[in-house]
Amino acid sequence: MNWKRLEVLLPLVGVVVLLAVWSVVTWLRIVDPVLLPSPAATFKALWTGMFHGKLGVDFVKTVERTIYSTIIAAIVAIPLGILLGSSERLYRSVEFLIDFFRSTPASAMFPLFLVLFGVGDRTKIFVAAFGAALVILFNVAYGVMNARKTRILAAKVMGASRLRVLWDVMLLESMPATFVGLRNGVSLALVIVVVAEMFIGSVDGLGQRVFEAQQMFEMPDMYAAIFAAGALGYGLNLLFLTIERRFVHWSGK
Amino acid sequence: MNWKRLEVLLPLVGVVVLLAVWSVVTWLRIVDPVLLPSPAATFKALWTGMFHGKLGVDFVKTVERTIYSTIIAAIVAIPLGILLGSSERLYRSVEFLIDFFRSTPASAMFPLFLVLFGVGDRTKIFVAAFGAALVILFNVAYGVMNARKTRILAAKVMGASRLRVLWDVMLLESMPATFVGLRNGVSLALVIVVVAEMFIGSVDGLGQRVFEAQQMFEMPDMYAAIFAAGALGYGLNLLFLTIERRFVHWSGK
Amino acid sequence: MHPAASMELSANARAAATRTAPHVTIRGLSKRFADATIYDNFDFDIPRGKLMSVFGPNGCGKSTLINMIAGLFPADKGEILFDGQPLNKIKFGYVFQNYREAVFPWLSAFDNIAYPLKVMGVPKKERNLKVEKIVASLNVKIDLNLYPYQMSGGQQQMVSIMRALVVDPEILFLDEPFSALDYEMTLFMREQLQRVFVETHTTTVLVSHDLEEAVYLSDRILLLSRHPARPVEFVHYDAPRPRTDKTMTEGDFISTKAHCLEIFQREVRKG
Amino acid sequence: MHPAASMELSANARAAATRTAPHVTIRGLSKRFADATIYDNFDFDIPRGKLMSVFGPNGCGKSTLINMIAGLFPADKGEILFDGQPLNKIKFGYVFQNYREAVFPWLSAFDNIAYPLKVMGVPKKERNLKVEKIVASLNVKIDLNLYPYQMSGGQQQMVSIMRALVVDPEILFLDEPFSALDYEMTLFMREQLQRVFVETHTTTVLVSHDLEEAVYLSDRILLLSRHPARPVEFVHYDAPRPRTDKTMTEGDFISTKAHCLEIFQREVRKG
Amino acid sequence: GRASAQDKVAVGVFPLSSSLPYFVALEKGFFKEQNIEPEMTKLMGGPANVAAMITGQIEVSAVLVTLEGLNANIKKPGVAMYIALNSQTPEFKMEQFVVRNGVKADRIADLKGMKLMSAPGPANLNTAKGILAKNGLKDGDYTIDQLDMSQHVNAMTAGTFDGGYTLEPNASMMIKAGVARTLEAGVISKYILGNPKADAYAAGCAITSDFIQKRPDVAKRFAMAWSKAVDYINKSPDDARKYLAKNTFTPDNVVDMVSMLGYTMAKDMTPTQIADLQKLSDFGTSIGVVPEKLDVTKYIYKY
Ligand SMILES: Nc1ncnc2c1ncn2[C@@H]1O[C@H](COP(=O)(O)OP(=O)(O)OP(=O)(O)O)[C@@H](O)[C@H]1O
Ligand SMILES: Nc1ncnc2c1ncn2[C@@H]1O[C@H](COP(=O)(O)OP(=O)(O)OP(=O)(O)O)[C@@H](O)[C@H]1O
Ligand SMILES: [Mg+2]
Ligand SMILES: [Mg+2]
Repeated sequence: MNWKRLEVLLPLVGVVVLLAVWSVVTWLRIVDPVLLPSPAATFKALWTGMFHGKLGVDFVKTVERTIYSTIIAAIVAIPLGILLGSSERLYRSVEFLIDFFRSTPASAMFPLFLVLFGVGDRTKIFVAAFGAALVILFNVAYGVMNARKTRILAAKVMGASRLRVLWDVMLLESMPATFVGLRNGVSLALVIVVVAEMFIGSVDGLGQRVFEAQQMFEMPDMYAAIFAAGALGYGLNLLFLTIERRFVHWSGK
Repeated sequence: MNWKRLEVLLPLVGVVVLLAVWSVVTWLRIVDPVLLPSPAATFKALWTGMFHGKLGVDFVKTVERTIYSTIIAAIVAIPLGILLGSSERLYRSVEFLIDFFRSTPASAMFPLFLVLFGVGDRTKIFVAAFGAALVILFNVAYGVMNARKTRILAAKVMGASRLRVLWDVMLLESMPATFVGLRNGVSLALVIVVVAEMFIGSVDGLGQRVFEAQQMFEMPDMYAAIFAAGALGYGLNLLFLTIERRFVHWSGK
Repeated sequence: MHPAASMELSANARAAATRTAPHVTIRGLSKRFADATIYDNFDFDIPRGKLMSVFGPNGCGKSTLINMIAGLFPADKGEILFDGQPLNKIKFGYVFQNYREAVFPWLSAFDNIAYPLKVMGVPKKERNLKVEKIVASLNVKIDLNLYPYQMSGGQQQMVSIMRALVVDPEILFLDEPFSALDYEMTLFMREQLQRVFVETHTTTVLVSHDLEEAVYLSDRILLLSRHPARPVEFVHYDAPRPRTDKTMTEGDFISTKAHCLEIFQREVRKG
Repeated sequence: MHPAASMELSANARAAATRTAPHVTIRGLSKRFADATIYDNFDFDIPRGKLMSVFGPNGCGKSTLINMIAGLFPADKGEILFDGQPLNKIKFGYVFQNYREAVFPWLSAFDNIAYPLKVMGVPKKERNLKVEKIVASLNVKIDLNLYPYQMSGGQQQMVSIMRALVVDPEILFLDEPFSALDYEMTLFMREQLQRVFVETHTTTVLVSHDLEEAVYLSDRILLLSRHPARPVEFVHYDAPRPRTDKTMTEGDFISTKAHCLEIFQREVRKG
Repeated sequence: GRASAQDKVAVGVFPLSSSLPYFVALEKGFFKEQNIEPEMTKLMGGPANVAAMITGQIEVSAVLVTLEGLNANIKKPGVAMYIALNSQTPEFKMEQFVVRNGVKADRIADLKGMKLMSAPGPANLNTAKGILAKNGLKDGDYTIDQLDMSQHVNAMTAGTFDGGYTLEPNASMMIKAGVARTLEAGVISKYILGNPKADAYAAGCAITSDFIQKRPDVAKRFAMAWSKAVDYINKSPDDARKYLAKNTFTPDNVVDMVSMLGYTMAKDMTPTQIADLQKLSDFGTSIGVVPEKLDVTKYIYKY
């Protein structure tokens, strides 16, 4: 009984480990405290930034951009991934493009996106959506390709059209992989949004905050922003995990 | 018969599509050709760079760094991923750390890695290995968690120890997911290496070439280097794909 | 075009009564796997409106044959025609030998059974009615809200059988459909299958390793040799329906069964 | 500690001859799934060195029971003791009902059979010998270099059976082990199982829906009710071994079978 | 002494045109003369250089933005001691306001209502805003986005911005490419320091106190080599220019256009020049980039 209750606290283990290692490193001055402030200093900066400073606004901005780009990516990539995954031949023919762009740093593509979409929010959202879509696409397509053939055959023999098989069987068979893709995708979208905020001009967002703090050697502020980004990433992952748990009840069975 | 032969050419479809779109865009001057040079100009730059210039050396350097970091990442992440995946509780307890760092841009962590590993090659390799390891870990762990329970039970009942089950069953059950992770990982490692070469600073490597070309506004050179990076990514993915095909013969059956 | 169920029933029956041409014609069928030739220039006609059993040793190619007929995977050579036409939209009923992997784990038992109706575009209300009807007629006592992975082997197989029957198929393939059912259920399902067949005269192909069951249920028994599979004999058994326990004590039944067994054992021991 | 195979054989037999205490003791076992109580305070003793069949309707909890005994998933309450001890390193032989999902698709049939020996640390050479021995003794004509997904249902089940027998287990669980085998093979495997049992006196638990098979092979038949499963009766059948076709014509056999059937049908119809 | 082994010095180099003295000293053999063998690490940007200085991975940063260096000294006093500074003036052009060709504007004040870009970082952004304010443009009279330097030419070519605050050699590259023109250069001197003649010491060569204390002799010789390079550049700028070409991010076609900077050794700075430096530091404090008021003389080291 009591164990079950304690299980809720499991995710905290990771946080505690992180804080413990971090504390020890700063305590023993393994890293110069100017470069790596103590957790306490960082959380003070986080607290002040969040509730009395601009960090809260930046946080919300980054959340918005990340969510928009993930939604765009998912809408484009999931159907496309299923389609491509359903025919190995089709997938092989575009594999070059997928692997090519997956392996090209988004930051190297900024000039192109800047030219195509300008400096505004759109660029950041599109470039992040582009990156995330590739990862989701890749995972979904592999999920479909590795799906158990018997179920597809069963649907076929019941007279399901190609499209129906795609939708009713392959989509669901690939669900576990799709969620892995979505979680990879949302993390990547966040990373790209933050990087874009750092390097494409921006007046707000966590990336801009990291960049500015970096320029001004406000290390507690910088780590506070990084911490906010990481925690945001965890939160978004948790969101997908919760959906997955509710939804993909059959995995591994 | 002839069809089978033609299948070898499938991957070229992607290349052709890319070149066609690119040509059309430059042809119709949708983007100023100064900003996006034509494929011809880019390939001229690629050719000269590769065989008469420094690009060849940079390419080899980036390949080396990417391979080192992928190997390190795989060696660390695959066993760890299997271990964590084998116990959902264990995984949940470190999930925060994994999702946290997966969602933190490597470029934001450069200052820290610089401090920890110095300014040399090591930093670039380690930061890329770190990023790739997280992705591989995540995929492997999910592969293990979504593995079919019956096979694990079968091994258990035959008296296989926990370790044996891990090694003989979970490792193999998670193979399809592991390869997805490896291919995600190698692409990410490449991206991080290139970004590190761009932003930490380096005397060689494709990233340095992109950065320099960007600074000096040599667009054909820049796109030549980006193209080299993307093609490299495809090549590395192809390598893993070939291994997977040879090795994971049972997937989806 | 999906005429209402009751019309379909009579359509199958009418066709069976009036048409004598084979329902499925197999000509020159060949199939190889890695090292083994499973079929080599195999010819066979599946008669219309008959219940046919396929009886043969493990691994001779029974599942492979019906998979090829259903178009699930391609033959290397040869043609399979339905009423003289290549495969098009035919309503198959199919119980897979590996029924566990053929049900959809994301659908409840009820939705699994209703799925083929959904594919056919039957509206939800009618779908539910039909499923309830078949569940009632088969007297099934399973909680249909469970997901397949929450059910026992036999329960999953029952779901699989109901899914095949619910559509009033034109051809019914049953690949060892009763292998996981308990004693009582097996007997009961035999009767149900016979009843459905008598009512609809749907062309049925049954793979079974229980010779008694095969003879009891069939009009024709196809005896296959070890692979490369040849039709060793195509036994006719024309006892009137409905057959009952009494049928099994009749001389005709016993001699047919004995004959089949003799051939089977001769063929198996050859290999 | 894994004594050599031949010693083990005699050890099982010797224990069976000299020890009368139950091999497995089940006390107060309870198990619930979502809405269904499968076991509620279930007590039972599995006798040492006997071949015991479990006979019961679909979904009554047969697979659940042997899975819990083998420690594959936990009971909600109650204890299961082996020789009075909780489960530790016992050599199980286990044929899963869903044999298809229990074989390893990345291993060839040969390596699948050899796998439990590998787990036990038997050196490669000896492993190969043992596998070859069992394949020869069961007279199996399968290409053992094939992977499971290249085999027919019956062939996969054979692999699964051989994998369970190859280790000379202390307890053997067989969950509908012959369900996919052909006519000839089923008869043959029954004899093999009997032979192995006579030679080794390994405590064996067989789940079967074929009553004839169950009675023919068993010393004890456990009749289970619908869930929550109760042991309705624990029928003894002590015909001498080896039993043959003649045994099945004897009065004792026929009356035991009839008795079981009667109880079973009464219980099933109750539910 | 002519010891067989030369003294190694770890130098962080951000290969901008402002790191010219390093390359001149290297290629003209001034380091060798002093028996010094620099070990160069390319490090992009101030934060990387400062981090490397704090951890002792480099002893010298060939070019470090003054405000960043001073800020670092607040965090860790003495980490960046300037031995030489580069002055930017209307003559020694570095920072400037530009407009895209086709946009009507003759003075900074004409930028009203336009979309502007700025060199990245709070120092640059606030400087640009300060200058715009001095020209009568308030927040809201224009929009300004900071943009990575590598994107400035792009952005002007693509027409993403109407103009903005940029640095050399990007300004020259835009002009050469025919996409933009300079409105006014040397704007820090004029508007921030309040005198077009004032020296805006925006960046310089800094070494760590550790280096000065642990290897005083080597540090001194390093400074002498640097000093010689500075002299050389000031005497024959056109000759020195060619070292920009392959060492720094300066395209060949603008090497002849890019103006030199006012390279000055710390020891040669006049009191007025020191005051200019102090004034720049105070400006940094006023815009929050240098968190507290500093005495700049503490952070220049005169060899
Ligand atoms: N993918 C494959 N690769 C190689 N051989 C295969 C493959 N699939 C099937 N086979 C072989 O084809 C033969 C026929 O298989 P099939 O499943 O049709 O047998 P079956 O008659 O249904 O047997 P059972 O009664 O055991 O179900 C088997 O001997 C099997 O080894
Ligand atoms: N995960 C689960 N969730 C809910 N119910 C379950 C679950 N697993 C099993 N059950 C239920 O437990 C009961 C017993 O299942 P079990 O597999 O033991 O039956 P069985 O006696 O082996 O039947 P069969 O002869 O069909 O194999 C079934 O009624 C089934 O619905
Ligand atoms: Mg079969
Ligand atoms: Mg069962």
